[in-house]
Amino acid sequence: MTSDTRLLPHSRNGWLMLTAGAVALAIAPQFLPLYYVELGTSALIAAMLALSMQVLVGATGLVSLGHGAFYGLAAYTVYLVSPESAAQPMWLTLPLAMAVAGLAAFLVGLLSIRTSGFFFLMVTLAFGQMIFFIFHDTKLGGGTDGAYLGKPLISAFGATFDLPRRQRPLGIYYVALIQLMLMYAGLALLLKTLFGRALEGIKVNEHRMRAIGYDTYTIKLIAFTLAGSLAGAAGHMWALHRGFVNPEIVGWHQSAEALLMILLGGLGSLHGPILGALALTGLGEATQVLTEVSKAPYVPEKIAALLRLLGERKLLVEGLVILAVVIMLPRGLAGIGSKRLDKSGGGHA
Amino acid sequence: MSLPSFLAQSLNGLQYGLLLFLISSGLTLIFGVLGVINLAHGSLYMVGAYVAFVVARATGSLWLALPVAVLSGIVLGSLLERFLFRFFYKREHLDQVLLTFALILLFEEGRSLSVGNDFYSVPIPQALNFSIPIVEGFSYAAYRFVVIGVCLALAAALFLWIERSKMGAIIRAAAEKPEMVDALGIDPRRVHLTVFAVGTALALTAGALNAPLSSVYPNMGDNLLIISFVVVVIGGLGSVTGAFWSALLIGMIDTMGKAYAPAVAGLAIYVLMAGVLLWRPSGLFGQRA
Amino acid sequence: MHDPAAARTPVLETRDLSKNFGGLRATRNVSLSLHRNELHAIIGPNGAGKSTLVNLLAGEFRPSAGTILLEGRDVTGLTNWRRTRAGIARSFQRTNIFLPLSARENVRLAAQAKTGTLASLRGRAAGAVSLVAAADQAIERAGLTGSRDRIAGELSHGEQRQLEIAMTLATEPGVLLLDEPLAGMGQEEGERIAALLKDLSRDHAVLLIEHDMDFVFKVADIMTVLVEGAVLATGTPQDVRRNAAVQAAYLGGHA
Amino acid sequence: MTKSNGASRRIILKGGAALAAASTVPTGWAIAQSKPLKVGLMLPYSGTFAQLGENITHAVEMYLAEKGGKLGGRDVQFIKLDDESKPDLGPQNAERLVKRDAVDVLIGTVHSGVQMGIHKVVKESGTLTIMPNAGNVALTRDLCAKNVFRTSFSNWQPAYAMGVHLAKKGVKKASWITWDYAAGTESGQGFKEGLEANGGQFVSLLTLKFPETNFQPLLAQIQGLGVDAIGAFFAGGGAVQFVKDYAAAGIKVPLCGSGFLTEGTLGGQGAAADGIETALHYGDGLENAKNTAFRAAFKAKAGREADVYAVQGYDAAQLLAAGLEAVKGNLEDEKTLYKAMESAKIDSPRGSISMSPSHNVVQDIYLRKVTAGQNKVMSTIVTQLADPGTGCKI
Repeated sequence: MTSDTRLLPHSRNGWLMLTAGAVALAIAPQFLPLYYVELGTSALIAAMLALSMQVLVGATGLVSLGHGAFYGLAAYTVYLVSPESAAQPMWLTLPLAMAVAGLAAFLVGLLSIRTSGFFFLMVTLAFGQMIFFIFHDTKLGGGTDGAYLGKPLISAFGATFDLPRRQRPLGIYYVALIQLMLMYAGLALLLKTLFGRALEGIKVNEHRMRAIGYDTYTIKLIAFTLAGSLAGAAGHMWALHRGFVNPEIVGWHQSAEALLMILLGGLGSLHGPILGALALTGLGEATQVLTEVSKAPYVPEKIAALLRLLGERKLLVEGLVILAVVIMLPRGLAGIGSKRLDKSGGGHA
Repeated sequence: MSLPSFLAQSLNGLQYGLLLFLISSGLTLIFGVLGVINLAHGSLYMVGAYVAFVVARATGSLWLALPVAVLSGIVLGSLLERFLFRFFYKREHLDQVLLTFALILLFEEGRSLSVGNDFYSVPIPQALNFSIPIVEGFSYAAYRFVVIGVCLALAAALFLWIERSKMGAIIRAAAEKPEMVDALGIDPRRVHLTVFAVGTALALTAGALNAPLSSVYPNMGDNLLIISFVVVVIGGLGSVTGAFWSALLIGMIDTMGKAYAPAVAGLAIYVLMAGVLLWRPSGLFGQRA
Repeated sequence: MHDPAAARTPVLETRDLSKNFGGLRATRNVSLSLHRNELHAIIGPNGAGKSTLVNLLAGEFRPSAGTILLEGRDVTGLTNWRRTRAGIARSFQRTNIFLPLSARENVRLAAQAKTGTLASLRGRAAGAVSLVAAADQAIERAGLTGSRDRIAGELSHGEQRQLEIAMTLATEPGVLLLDEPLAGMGQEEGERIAALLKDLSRDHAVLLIEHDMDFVFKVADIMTVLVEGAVLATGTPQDVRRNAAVQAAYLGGHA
Repeated sequence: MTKSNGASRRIILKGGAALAAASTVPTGWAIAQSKPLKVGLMLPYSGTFAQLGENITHAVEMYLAEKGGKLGGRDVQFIKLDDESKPDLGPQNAERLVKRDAVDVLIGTVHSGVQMGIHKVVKESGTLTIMPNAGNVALTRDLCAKNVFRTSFSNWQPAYAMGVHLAKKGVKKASWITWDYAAGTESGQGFKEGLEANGGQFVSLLTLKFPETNFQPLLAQIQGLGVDAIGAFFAGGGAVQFVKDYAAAGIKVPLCGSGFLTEGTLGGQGAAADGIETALHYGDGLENAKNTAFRAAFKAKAGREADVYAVQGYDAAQLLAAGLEAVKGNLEDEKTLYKAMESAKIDSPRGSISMSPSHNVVQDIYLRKVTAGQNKVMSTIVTQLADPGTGCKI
């Protein structure tokens, strides 16, 4: 049978690896210092954003540079309803943030989905920048320096989940992890529906999809809206994690970074963006490790100097790694280890 | 709004628009003929400005800096095409995006390692270091007129080349139908190399020319990259004529916006772009969507 | 041969259909009628506007003037995907399929189109047995059963053309618009397609565009000759063959 | 033209004294005493503000050396982190110091957006923090915190003084021109208040997007405003460009501004800056013994002239020392620590300074005039000017 989407693992082993990865993420905080737990939360949030973008890029073939705006908009929504002095419960802020982001995505989508390819990229960029300017240039969201908000309370069904101060980052980590897993599971189910197949058809050959009778505009609009509201969940999580909003999180750089994570992780799988997000976050940390290593007594001076240089030059390392990936791994990090497939990718038949 | 001040603003808009044209014409050519979305184009502009700075600091002459920047552009463009981009034409657009993103980081780090992170001003040549009063209470630096003149001359040369030469004919055809390059009996590799080198040289020239006006500083190409893409999209991908008019339009709107409606100036060009694309999805002079 | 009875309501009808591209008049006042159980071929020299006509009928282009009626209903304003859902399916002159998917998946996607966007969110792809059955039926009819699990991009050119037809069939159309289904095919494959077309025309109204005159005269029930976007003549192959204007303008050697 | 000092860009650990290997097993407070005090320096060491970060670092290290490498009786270990002036990374970088490296004190930073991120983190963690530059007014107004102090300025302060000076000089109408970001608009607000409080009229706020340097559209409007003076807030390269473009545009309205307009930029501005009046808490030719010694020592250490940023960094270290000495290095005694810092009278190279109730520096603001490539101090506009600190509850 050929009814399974190629974005999901094709074999039992694939699913096993994925489960193992999830378990590793679940138990890792037990062994890590608090700072790394918080760094992990940042990585998970980045993964949520990248995963939501994969609905567009990997599943539908739509590349948007406005996606980050929905993420930032959701964080600002939390700021507007949950001021520092009066934190609101998460069961209220999360659906609200997702709804606002989804609504914004719907409106942007209504107009921009008429265009395609590079033009779509630019129109979404334009709309994203309009949202950016709302928060950067008006007083609505605290202006250029950003503003603080009350971190939404982790609560559901009347019970508030609270931990002692030192433990709180742990709780937030798990909230992010659970959301990421739910998002993955939900999208996996979606891709297994007929709708998921239609998305794939659009990605492969949209023109033909219209010719065989698909309303591709509506299908893409649904995907765009859904992706926007999922980005909203990620933005909400950023607000919950940081308690701080800044116009930078609305800017197009967020979209570019999420796209980078997808490309690094691999376009061809749903878990690729998660790998990409973890890798890119880890890379920033790894350069610091290089500096530490350079100080070890047994490292020859020349190598130490090189390590110091790389350790100080986070962007240089990032650039070189990306260059290496794009030249050597055309299918992204998720392509490592899987059998080399021909271009048509028919390994699952 | 008074008439003299409006005239002064128009001159500002013209100068800014012409600068945008130099940058975006290279971008649109490279996209039109090679199909490459070059995110590193803003970095090339930055390289040009720093080349001007370094040469002017070493020799004290900006006049020497300009030709050096042009030559560096041709050499740099050829090297990039020959050893990197050539292998990416058949790859997906997104791989090119990733590649050029990596190049941005590498260019910036290279700049940081070799010249440092400080803001440097580049002196205007002594002979031109005076101002010409144009309206009551507002003068215009003579060098700005030079920039306008050089930009116009380069634009004219570019048009002649594209309209009159055989290579130009291929470029025009390729901008409409990329397959055409293979069919016209010129080694496509030569076409690609030439277009990439010319596009790169234009970006470096723009950077060098504008360096005394903008000064040089880290990430100086970032803002211009985005706005140049806006120019390219409004003008229509691959159309040099489109890039010209759209650059002037954006230059004017941006300048007038800053002068008369600062609250919405940042938004104006994006609203314009969204509007144009919804009205004419392939841009004002675009041939293909 | 068969007489195009004026009394029957046409399945698809155009009235004074015109299309201008800038100053170029690609289609001029074309009035046509397509009937069930009839294979209607459009012939004409290169640039006569045959493909433009198909694109107009399929909803790819909007006509500059004129109307298109499907079963008597005005469909002129419908976009391409709505026309397909209404029952007009088309194949493409240049093979236009989902290259990385299997042949079966290609056709299944076509069969799924009618499900509707919202309903598709509820249906699990793996459980859509009826769609697979519909797809297999179309594949069978197009004579592609033996290759149905192969990747479309790896099929031979002829098989890809058959796949094109299978996909159009899977949308369960009343009208088939086939734009040069033989393009690039060998003699033997041509024979197979001829038989297929004959078979299809038993329960569809078929509009065929084809360059190969021998083939057209063999399979067509009705022919329309287009020259410079306008209808020069319409009638049975015999009528057309005898038509003096057609001979002068186009057929020459076939007389 | 400014000059960079490439070698000092390294982000390396430089302890005041080597970490003594623990030979005995001390207990309780003694452990805290024997361990070095970890001071996190979260500053820009790359990008546009790199030199500011370096100068602040030099000055802090210099003060420590003067004190024999110890503050409040404890050795000091510096942990440096390049914040890249990226606001979206602000919270994470601050956490890196506070949580991973467990610093006792955080000194940082330059960029006000990044400062917002630091502030969020240290407000929650309670880490003692001293701001050596960022001037966003909110941090010592409604967002103030008991563990956060500022030894630099609030954006409001110098611009307010400039407004006062213009109005007293008889200027009737003036406008303010700046980048549209917090530092710009807050200084504009200060200018307006200073001007209006003394009978002047504030005409308009002209802005352009940060950090754009295409000033032409703004300059072409000035003649039409009908003002007697233009005040400006720009800093670094933008300031160089603005002053040069202003001169080239031949505008007759005199230009003045917050002191950053001509701070560290005169080399690039050249003759275009001649005669510009600015207001700041520091300047050239400020004659007091402390300043003379400070400048000589700084030049010896950093190989270049001291500037206002160095002074701010130096005073951050002085303020920290005042607190630590009061508690003998025991940071756990917060009450005494903060009390000592709040009431400290510090002899700064800029003159004497103290802390306002909202933990912002109280200082003299000087009128300076660009003369022969120097920001020559002319007079004191306002003595011991304190930011209003509106809305602060500590």
